[in-house]
Amino acid sequence: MPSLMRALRLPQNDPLAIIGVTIYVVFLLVALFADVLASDPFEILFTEDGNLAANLPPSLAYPLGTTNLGRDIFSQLVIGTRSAFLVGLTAAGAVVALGTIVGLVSGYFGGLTDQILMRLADIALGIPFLPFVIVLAAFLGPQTQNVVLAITVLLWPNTARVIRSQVLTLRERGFVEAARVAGSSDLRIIRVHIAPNIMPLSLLYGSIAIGWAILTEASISFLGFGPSDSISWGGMLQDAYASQALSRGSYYWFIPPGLCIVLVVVAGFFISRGYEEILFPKLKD
Amino acid sequence: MRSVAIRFAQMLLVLWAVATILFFLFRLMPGDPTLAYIDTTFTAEQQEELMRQFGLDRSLAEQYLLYFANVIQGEFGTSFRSKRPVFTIIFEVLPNTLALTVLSITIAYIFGVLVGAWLAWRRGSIAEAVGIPLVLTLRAAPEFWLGMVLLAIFAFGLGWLPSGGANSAGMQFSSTFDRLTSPDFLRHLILPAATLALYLQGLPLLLMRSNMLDVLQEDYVMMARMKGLPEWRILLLHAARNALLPVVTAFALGLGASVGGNVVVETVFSWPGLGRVLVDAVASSDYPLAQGAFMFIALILIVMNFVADLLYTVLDPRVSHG
Amino acid sequence: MSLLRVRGLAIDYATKGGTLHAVSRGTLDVGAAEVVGLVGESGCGKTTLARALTGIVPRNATFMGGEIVFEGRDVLNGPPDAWRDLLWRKISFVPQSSMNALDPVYRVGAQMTEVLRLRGGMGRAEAATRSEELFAMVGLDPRRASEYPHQFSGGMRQRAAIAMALALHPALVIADEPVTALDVIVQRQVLDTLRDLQSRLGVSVLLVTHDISVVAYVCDRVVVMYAGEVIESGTTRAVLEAPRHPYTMGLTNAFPDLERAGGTLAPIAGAPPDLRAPPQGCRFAPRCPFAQARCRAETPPLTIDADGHASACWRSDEAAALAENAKDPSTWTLMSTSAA
Amino acid sequence: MDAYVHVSGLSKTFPVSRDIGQVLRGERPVVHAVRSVDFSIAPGETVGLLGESGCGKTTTGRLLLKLVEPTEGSIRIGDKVLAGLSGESLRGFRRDAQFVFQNPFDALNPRIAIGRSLAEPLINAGIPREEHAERTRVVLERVRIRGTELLERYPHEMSGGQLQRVVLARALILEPRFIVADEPVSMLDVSVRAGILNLMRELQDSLGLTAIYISHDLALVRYVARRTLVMYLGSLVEDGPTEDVIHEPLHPYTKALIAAVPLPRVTQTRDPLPLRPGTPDARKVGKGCPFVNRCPAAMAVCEIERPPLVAVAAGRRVACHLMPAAPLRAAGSLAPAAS
Repeated sequence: MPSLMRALRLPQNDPLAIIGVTIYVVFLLVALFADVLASDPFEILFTEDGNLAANLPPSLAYPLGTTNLGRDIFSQLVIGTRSAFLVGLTAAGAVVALGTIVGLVSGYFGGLTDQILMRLADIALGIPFLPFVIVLAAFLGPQTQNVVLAITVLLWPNTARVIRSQVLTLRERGFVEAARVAGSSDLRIIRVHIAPNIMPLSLLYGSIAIGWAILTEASISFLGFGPSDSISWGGMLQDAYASQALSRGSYYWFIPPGLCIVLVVVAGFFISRGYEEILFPKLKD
Repeated sequence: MRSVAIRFAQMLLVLWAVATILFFLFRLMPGDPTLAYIDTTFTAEQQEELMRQFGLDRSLAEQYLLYFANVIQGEFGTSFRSKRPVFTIIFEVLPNTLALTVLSITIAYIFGVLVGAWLAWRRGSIAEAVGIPLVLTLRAAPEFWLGMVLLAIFAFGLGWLPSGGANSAGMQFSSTFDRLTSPDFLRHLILPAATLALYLQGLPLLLMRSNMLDVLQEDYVMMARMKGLPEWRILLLHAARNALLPVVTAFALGLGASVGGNVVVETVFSWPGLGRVLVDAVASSDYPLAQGAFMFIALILIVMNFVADLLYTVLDPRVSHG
Repeated sequence: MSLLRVRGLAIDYATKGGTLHAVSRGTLDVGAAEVVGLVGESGCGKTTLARALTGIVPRNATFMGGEIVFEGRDVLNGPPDAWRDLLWRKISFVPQSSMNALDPVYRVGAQMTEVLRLRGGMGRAEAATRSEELFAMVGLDPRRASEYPHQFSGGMRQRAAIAMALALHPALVIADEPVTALDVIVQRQVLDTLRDLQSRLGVSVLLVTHDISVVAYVCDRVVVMYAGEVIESGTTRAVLEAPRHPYTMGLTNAFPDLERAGGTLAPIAGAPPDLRAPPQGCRFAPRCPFAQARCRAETPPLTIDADGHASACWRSDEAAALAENAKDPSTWTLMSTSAA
Repeated sequence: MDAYVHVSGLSKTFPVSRDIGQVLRGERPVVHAVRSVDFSIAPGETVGLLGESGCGKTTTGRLLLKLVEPTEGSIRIGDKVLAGLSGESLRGFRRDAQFVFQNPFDALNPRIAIGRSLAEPLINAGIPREEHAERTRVVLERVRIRGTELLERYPHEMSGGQLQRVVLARALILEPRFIVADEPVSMLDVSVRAGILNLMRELQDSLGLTAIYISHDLALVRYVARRTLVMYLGSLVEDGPTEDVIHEPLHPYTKALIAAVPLPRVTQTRDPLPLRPGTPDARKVGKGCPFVNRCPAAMAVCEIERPPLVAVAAGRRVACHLMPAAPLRAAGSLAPAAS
């Protein structure tokens, strides 16, 4: 664990960060071995006496019971982990990569490029997030990559603005000027001096963006625009909501998916608090 | 003053850009672009009249100009399903959305600021060790799931509160204001507002706490203590006053974002708001209504972004008295 | 009987890297209407000690012992309210001219009247006139009161801080590096203002600084600190011209004298000890060219001679010879085992 | 005697935020950080550049190193004219001219070990990797740092004095011929300063460096520089041998500056400064002398005409109407000032 923490450049003694990383590791393992742990989430199940195994409460056979259409909730939950991470990691990776690059370029070079990129950021921030994702999902079809595309197109400005302001301060630092005097090219200065010093900040926004992406995917699926071919936690909740799981009080159906989302997203927040301590050490003592 | 003028110009630019994106977005539909405006159930004359009104037979460029002329006059076309002007539909549901949004975000920020400041003051206590993870967990929960849980417990489980909608069926009200202040409406409002407030309180709380921690380490707080001023006065008038500046800006940004953002909460509680209208319109390919709702939500968001910038320059003397 | 008597004050900081003994032996006196310089290099504990006299210390600091007697009463070990009651009425503070010693969101005048009304018990009108009087007294245009701190230059901020410190006719003003961040001309003007107000109002000043020239220019007496301990104190002339502790000798050597021909300056090799684990015996021994076995074993006590000149060095009776020796730079360069 | 560094008519202005009126009228208000400064430095000579904060001395230093482009005027260092320098000749210039920073704690990248920071100029100059170890050892020896265990350590593990020696070593590793030092010891404790100052004096003599030492502290300038230039609000107001500038200052501002310096001795004069009340404000400098609002000897002409910097004796220049150019007064022939 300590070596993993160091690899992620996280403080080893921060309890929240450790909890966060542990949750990630557990869920990643579940996602990797999903096929082993769970059976086919869409398979329609029947009881011994042949009728539909609908709305069965949790039992040994079905640890989390079954849906109103007789499907195993536990399997859906496990398979759902995979799509949560798929969306979460890809969208977070794309958002942070785009945000960091824009932040770097506009912060370091300034001038017209900076103005244009920042106006683009304002425009992206001017588009209402969920409505845009909904419209995009409706037009381009409810596939996962459309959700990732929408998240990337709209969420990069937050990261870009923060990275840009950090680059603006770094650019005036003594060691950057020293590098210029030592004859280093702009490219080398960015690679050796600027990028490593903003890395914790982009990792901070990365861990937050994973949470955001999973929440967004869940909301889209809940609104009925999510992919129908694959299982996701949001989809499960939409399924439960639509089939009166609330009024029937079948908590075993709509609580677990929500809890899984909470755990994964809060893990991202806990880890980001770890980075925050690095970036703003004043908060430590 | 200069910065305000520039920001206003930038806001207009963003408004124009978003409207343009919207224009092309709704032209991207698969199939015939005219579909966006003409419902097959219309009579031939109606279809003809709409074609002319929205210049759908003309070139894209001309359509674009006509589109803007209409947008500025608030002319968004007619909803397919309800055959009523989009503008009127939006204005009918707007009070519900604003009531829900403004109430919940105000509760969230008041609660967040007070608890955030208190947690900063109680730094290192158990309250902090428990409080921070709890707040982060609430912030990590999807809004609609929070809604579902509250519904399951208070509406279906205990039956204390209605399970959806803004007013009980068959209630008559003389005016919108009368409706919004009726006990029936307020009973319907409790659960959705609570859900939203629970979700929204995380940001102000964490922001206020970290600002307070920074401010409490500043020299002028030490100086205030050395002057022998009472601790409560230092915390309130000096520390909180400085720490509040960024939170006020965040409030304006939050308000703008949550009008479009609480689409899911409106869906869970079948709350007849702007977000719900948008979702239903998109789901039923009622494009004029969808485009109108989207445009309106974007307008509120962009204006509030500008108001946030304005608030910052006005409230911080270091900027206003440059 | 001196206005302020501090004996054996000890203050620790709890930090991530362990307990930092910032002040281990804080012993000094400030007489009535006297300007005392508290001099030392960064990290020697002078700011911690000076601020501790107001009882306002950072969260992670704790008083470990000693006594602070103000006007005959031990405020450190007495009831806390008594100490707090003195604040700004009897003891006031002038901060280093950092930008945010004044609250950025309130006008300077408002911050002045706040203390006049809340701690001085003045009414609104009385506070306003007193505030204008104070501004004029330190050479600031009273109309500036309606401006915000960021609109003040460095010099003006310091003058406002001095005016605020003198607001309620205190007996003691503690000034923490008040002119360090100012240019030499503005520094001289602010020091002149401080000096002439001090003599006119008969207030005592404890001036914290790292600059011996500022001490020579303004102070009647001086206290020298090294690694958390007071190692020498006495009249400014005695301490500067006949120092009895090798560190003071080294320090005075390191300050170039503009009017004297520029001889070679002698650095003190090595660096101050880590106060998380202070060395045995005299803390200056590792850097002292005159250190002997005894210095590394036992901590020298602070002994006071007939005319009040105190020093903490086992060889202070040979001070005259050591001082002569210390003037020659080679005594110090031989010491430089590792580069400074 | 051809100067190694020659600066003529050097000016630098920075744009200032404008209000609506100015924007509409198309005005572009600027503050003059440096106002047509002329000076030159002989090979191997170290010149002090003295002035208070905001007088333009740091900007001048950065102009000399091509970190900032001038608004007007030209700079020649060695055989290179800085304007338009690029490609191979710019790299050549970067090898010859180096910078010693004010804040050692900020001059080294906190995330990389000392060894890598030292190697950076070598990599940029294309020095083959095998030679790096040897060159690093030599230059560390030169700044009195023994052993190379330091190379793996990080900046936060070292004291201010050691860090400044590493900064000096990095500046010297390519054996430059010209050094700009901006307040190199102001962040260090007094007892450590002398060590760095002595080191700079030794290096000056042993390497024959041409250098400019920028500071607000006259006593420190005097310790390393035999000649001193005094700047006030962007203009060069006095130039001469350091001992003369200290004991016989000509310009009223220099006189006030020297009178203001507190001495580390109890017996020192405390009579008021020869200055009229007022503060230096770069934005309010009009056509006349920048010092006119504070000068005790200000005359009518000082308001309207800016005094040029003229030679009043061999190697002695001042910019003040009280002392017009005196070609005849100086004893012996007036050797042209080193301009």
